[in-house]
Amino acid sequence: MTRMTMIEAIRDAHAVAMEADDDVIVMGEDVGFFGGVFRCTAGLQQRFGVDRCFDTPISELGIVGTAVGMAAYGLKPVVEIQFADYMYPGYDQIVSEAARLRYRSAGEFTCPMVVRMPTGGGIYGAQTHSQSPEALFTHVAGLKTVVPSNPADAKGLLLAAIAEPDPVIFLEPKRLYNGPYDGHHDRPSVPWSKHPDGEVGNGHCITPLGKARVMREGTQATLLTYGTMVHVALAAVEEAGVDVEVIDLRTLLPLDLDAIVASVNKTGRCVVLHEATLTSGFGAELAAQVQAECFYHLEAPVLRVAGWDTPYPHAQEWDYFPGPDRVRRAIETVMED
Amino acid sequence: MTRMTMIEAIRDAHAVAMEADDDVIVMGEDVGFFGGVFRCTAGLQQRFGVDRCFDTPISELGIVGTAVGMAAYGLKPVVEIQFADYMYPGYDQIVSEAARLRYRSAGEFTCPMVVRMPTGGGIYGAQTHSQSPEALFTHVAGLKTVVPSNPADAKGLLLAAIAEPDPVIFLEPKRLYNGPYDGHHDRPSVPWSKHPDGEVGNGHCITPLGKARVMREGTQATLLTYGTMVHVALAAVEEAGVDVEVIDLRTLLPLDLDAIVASVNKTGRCVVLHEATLTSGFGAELAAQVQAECFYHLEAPVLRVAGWDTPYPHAQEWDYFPGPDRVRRAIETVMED
Amino acid sequence: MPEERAPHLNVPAPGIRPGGEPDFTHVSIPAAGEVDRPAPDTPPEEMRDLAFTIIRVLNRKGEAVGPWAPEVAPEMLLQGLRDMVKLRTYDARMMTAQRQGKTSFYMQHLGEEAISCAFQRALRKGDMNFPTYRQAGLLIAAGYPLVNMMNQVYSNDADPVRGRQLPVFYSSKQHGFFSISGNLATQYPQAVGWAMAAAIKREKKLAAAWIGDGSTAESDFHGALVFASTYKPPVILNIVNNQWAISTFQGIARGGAGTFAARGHGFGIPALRVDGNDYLAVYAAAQWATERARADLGPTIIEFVTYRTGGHSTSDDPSAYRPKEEGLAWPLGDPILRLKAHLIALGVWSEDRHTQAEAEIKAEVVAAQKEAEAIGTLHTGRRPSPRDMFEDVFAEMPPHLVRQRHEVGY
Amino acid sequence: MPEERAPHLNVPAPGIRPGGEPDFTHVSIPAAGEVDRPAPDTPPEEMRDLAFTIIRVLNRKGEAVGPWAPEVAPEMLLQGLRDMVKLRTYDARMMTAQRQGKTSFYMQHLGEEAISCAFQRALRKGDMNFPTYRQAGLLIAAGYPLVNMMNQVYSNDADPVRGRQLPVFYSSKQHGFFSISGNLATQYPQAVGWAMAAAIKREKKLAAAWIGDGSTAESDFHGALVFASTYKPPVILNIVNNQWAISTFQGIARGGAGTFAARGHGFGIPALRVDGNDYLAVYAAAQWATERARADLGPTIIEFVTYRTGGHSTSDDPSAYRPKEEGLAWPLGDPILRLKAHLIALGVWSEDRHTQAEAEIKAEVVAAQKEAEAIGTLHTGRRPSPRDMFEDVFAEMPPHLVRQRHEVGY
Ligand SMILES: Cc1ncc(C[n+]2csc(CCOP(=O)(O)OP(=O)(O)O)c2C)c(N)n1
Ligand SMILES: Cc1ncc(C[n+]2csc(CCOP(=O)(O)OP(=O)(O)O)c2C)c(N)n1
Ligand SMILES: [Mg+2]
Ligand SMILES: [Mg+2]
Repeated sequence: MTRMTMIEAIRDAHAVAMEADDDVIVMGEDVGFFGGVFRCTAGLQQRFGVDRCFDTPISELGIVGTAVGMAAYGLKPVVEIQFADYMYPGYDQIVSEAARLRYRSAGEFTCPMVVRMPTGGGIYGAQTHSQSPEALFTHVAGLKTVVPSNPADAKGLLLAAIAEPDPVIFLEPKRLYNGPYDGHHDRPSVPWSKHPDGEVGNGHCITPLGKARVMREGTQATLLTYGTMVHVALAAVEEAGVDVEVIDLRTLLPLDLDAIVASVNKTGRCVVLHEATLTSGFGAELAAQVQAECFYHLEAPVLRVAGWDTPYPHAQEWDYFPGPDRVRRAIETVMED
Repeated sequence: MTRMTMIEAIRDAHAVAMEADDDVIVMGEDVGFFGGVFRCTAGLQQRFGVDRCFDTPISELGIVGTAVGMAAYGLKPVVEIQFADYMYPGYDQIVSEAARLRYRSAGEFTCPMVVRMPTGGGIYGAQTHSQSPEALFTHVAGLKTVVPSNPADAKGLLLAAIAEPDPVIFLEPKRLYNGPYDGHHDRPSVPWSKHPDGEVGNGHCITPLGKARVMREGTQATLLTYGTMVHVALAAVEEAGVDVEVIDLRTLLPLDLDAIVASVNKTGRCVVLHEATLTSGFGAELAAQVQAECFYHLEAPVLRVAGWDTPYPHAQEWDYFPGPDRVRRAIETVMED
Repeated sequence: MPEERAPHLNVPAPGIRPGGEPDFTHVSIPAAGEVDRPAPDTPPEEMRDLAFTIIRVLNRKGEAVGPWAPEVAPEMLLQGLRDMVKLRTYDARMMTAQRQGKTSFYMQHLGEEAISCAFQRALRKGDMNFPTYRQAGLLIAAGYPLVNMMNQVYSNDADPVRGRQLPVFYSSKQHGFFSISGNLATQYPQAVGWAMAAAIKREKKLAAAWIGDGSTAESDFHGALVFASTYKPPVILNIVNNQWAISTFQGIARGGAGTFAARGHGFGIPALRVDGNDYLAVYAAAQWATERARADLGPTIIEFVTYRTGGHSTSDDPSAYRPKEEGLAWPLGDPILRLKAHLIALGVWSEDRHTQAEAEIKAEVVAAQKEAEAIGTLHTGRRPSPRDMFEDVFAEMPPHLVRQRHEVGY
Repeated sequence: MPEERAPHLNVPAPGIRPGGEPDFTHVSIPAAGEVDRPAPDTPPEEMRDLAFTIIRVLNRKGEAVGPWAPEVAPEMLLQGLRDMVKLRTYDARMMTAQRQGKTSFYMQHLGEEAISCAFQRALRKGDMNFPTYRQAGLLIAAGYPLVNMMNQVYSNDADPVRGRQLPVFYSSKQHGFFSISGNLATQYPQAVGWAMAAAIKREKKLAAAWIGDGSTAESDFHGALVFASTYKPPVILNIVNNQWAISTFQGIARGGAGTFAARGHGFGIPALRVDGNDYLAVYAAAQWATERARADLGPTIIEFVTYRTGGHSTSDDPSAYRPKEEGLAWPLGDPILRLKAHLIALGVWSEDRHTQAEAEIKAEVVAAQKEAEAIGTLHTGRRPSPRDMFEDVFAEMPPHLVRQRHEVGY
């Protein structure tokens, strides 16, 4: 075990996978010599050669489109989109091609690839460096969607994603790259070296896809979340003084419905939390499933806390970001109902 | 009033708008001389000139991207994407540009445009001529999303959309172009000329955005739907012999929440129905809102009937399409709970 | 300084519309044999002319002339003729089958048979095509069984893609034919990626990408050219310019450019422009490009100039937007007639043998059709199960899909 | 036939990395005055050479030479010099302000000032730029108040875009400056669309699109060129080739192409390649292109050759990927020094007057900064309200947003 930042953990996962399998290749904007604007691929080109980790032209379409061809050939491309906000030019190749190739060829051609992208806000990145587009992926049949919330999972889930025979969208909450973040922007930031989940296993340690993790057991309500919001949720729960069970979903699709249902049936109340805009966000799917599966156990409506239905602003970062105050209020509301 | 197909009604709406306002222009693939693969723009080039209705290169990016520039200039582009399944190359320009221009320039530049596209299945179009991507638009702040279910609304809503000062996504259920369709694929098809909603007002008759329509009053349950599924729902309700209130949402965003809440509070049960894949479909948003707003009136969980979470297949068209049988079963289930 | 005037919108239009007299005098066509054949390793900037002319081999007398005339055994050409006749016969049967309601949709190749049939002959096992819906000749020339194609068109229980795809969206890895997408142009960067993979693995394989004239306007065309130009993998970027994109003539996509082939010049990629109705010219160009790819010289663009004689698909009636007789006026002639004339001129073929071959091929197609129909068609016989609908979304079916499948009762 | 060999992946790389000796000997630079200036209505195919050279006006002695030397009053050039100094001074202040935590982010123009400052001078009221984040000189040359720019950078309560955008993402319709997008290249087709609108309305306005070398790889670049080539609206498609795209050298986007300008040739669009560090050359090229647009001759591409002397943004440290001294080795020199030398050579300027002007401009910038900071910075003073966050999503706030706004308490 080694203490790592999430960046180091992601780098390590790449290195482990590339070491184990020559077919794993890495490409994206600035990922080669420089090692990525967040440095998640630093050192890979130097270690594995320019054939296996290289810079691409600024074309998300080209990155995903050529990766589909590489994957069909038999390679395992792990590609980086510099920010999730810039994935749209590659969205057609993800949705219409990567996600459907196995289906439309009845398994003859497949697309084992990982599309990594930093997501989420909290870094004053404004509308084009803060988005959380997970719901645009979970709506698409044929994609798996993963969001780690700490270095250990970032490594474990990325290794699991690389091992998948199908395309995986890997969303990295950039606010967590260097440390956990509980949403208290006025307090000093904490590095991963001071957090237990900064402890990352050596070598090939996998966190399986499709398994949620109970971050805090609780009896009075269930809080479903993922990514940066896991840490916000934990802080808010302490502040609310309510015994809330906090679940880190880790994989949004396939969803660990069993874990969700077990918890909500136990607590009878549920809050869903994410950074993405509220309407048609992944929280809608969670709320819809929870009310359907746990209807007779629910003592209050499922409550959603999410980004407002506006673009992500710059100056109003902390008014937009669903921080611990909003989460605490939601917990209080769901307990009142 | 004139009896029209939905195609004729859409054509008429274009003509009325173009007649009234020189700034309305129409472009898209094959929309010019030929009048569109579904003939929705037939005759417009001949009538209004090649400057105001013209063919474009096959580039959905170019269509939407240049339309954003035209709209910012002061025109009102009404553009056609040949099939909703092909909107992805233009998605970035819709999401990152059209939807955000007013916001990011604080109202200095705006984007009054309409993006029309045929959606939905039921025509053996397989995975690339059958998609219903509405949830990919409702998740995006800054877009309005409209789905008519009959010729009268197609004209009225399209005129309303053209009058909007902001971008509107206008989804046309292609299965309804020539007649209503209740999902009984083994029965003869009915033309609009035999249906009261084929009666379309002359001239500038608007159906306002954001207002749902109660298609059938009922007391025992509420069925929320839109597009082709409105007709399937009506048929299924008759077959179920349950007194279900059927609501045609018409506009998904902004949503007529008042109409929804009033109905569900009255009936205490709710089924949500759409063609799009289930997970993260617009039905999730509807279910999430209904359970939140009507929790204490609900006697059963909100039930979703939707396309399966697979690509839309060809041979299995009727196994995929959420037809009257599935809807009837859902009504029965929601009544049992 | 030129005089100021208000701008106007230039909307290119074909000269002739229904009712008008077809006219192709603006298409300048060099005589067969006229164009030089540079060595495949000539620097791109020294052979720019090849993008502005038309490489042709078969002249009016049916002779194969000039430096591009390939050295081929007559047997290969006879096989090529059979391939083309087979494709045309197959198309005709399937067009009828669609009208008879045996399937939902079909797309034919009428007039364009030479391109895919001849191109395939320059490929080797292990090479991969990334085709559009109008290159079924690649499969036929690769020996893919007709009955499989029909099963796909009928979406019956023996359809290799389990009824999931629109008719003509074939897939056969073994025959070097990548699964067809309904989204235009997406296969173009994929082909480049596939070739990049071959380069990364240093394996002697090449990819051939296919796109229509209209579809070159799509973003994927650019993405493909950018990546091909940068990484120089073994890929051949084919453009089939059949003059039409549904109802839209090629001038809308081409705009002010001289030719589609010339789009390659901005990327430093060599580009040929070739008579697509000339089996020998297609083959020769394909060979030249494969030689480049196999010598690690990087990508090549080929624009095949042809004419879409039929409707875009069974959903299309071209008489609404172009003169009915335009196809007859098309100056590059019919690919089957031209190769046939050549073979007769060579003395290895005759009208009689052709008639006989046509009958044999028809019998073969009819037999395959019977076999396919005995299995089923879109609405009759044995059809894929609803169960198949849930398979292959993922390698392993996740719980939510299992639940949905159970809901259908499977 | 070239010999067969296994393909390899060609990954272009800059010759020199940190620690190496900067070397630009591979950049071939013609002498100032050497390139012909064809009449703007010359057919594109007769002036292809202009995409493979560099149009330069100012020679080493500070003289304006050759056919591209524009006829301009010294007053205009003096103003140009002031614009550039102002931009550089402003940049320096804002870089410091960012380091002081007064804002989150900044992007400077160091070395590229001539391009946007000179280009704007060829435009008229009513013309519209569709800029990237590195053309603030367009605003300065158009007389946009510095304090507005600072308010935007500080996201304070007087920010014209209400704190919603990242610093430097200005917007001013009145000054012909389209709202900047964080998504690269999207403004390119929008500029074409804007020009198409002018053509449809037959109004004498033109659009100028801006893009970086790296961003030409994006899909939008292609979409823009396709539509520009087809409809020929009055648009100028500028490419700022500053050699770098964050850490990626221009060879990755350019691949095998000779130049970025040459990408226009495949579309039949005339293309110039211009010394971007030469105020007079930039102005002359801009004028030539505007003459074309204003005479309804359609689009023009201009590649400005320059060098990004600073980091990509305040988040970037270029010493990690290129030699620190590369900027000094850049052979086209510094745009301010070059124009200054010219004005001194003309006898209308002197070192003393320059020093004095610098001081005046600095005072002006400092005064504006004081004014802006008196209003507020990102974390202090008067800032946009959370209420503003909900405005302008739509013209009228729909019910769900009103509800959300109420939830925040506004
Ligand atoms: C992304 C996308 N946009 C639009 C379509 C609809 N469409 C199908 S074929 C076609 C015309 C293609 O023309 P061309 O590329 O010239 O090929 P051809 O049919 O002539 O072989 C169009 C517009 C599509 N399939 N995909
Ligand atoms: C669609 C998109 N992809 C990626 C980025 C991230 N990004 C911002 S600037 C930049 C480099 C742009 O380089 P270039 O076009 O040469 O412009 P320059 O910064 O040199 O002026 C990148 C990759 C982005 N903003 N948008
Ligand atoms: Mg075509
Ligand atoms: Mg650059």
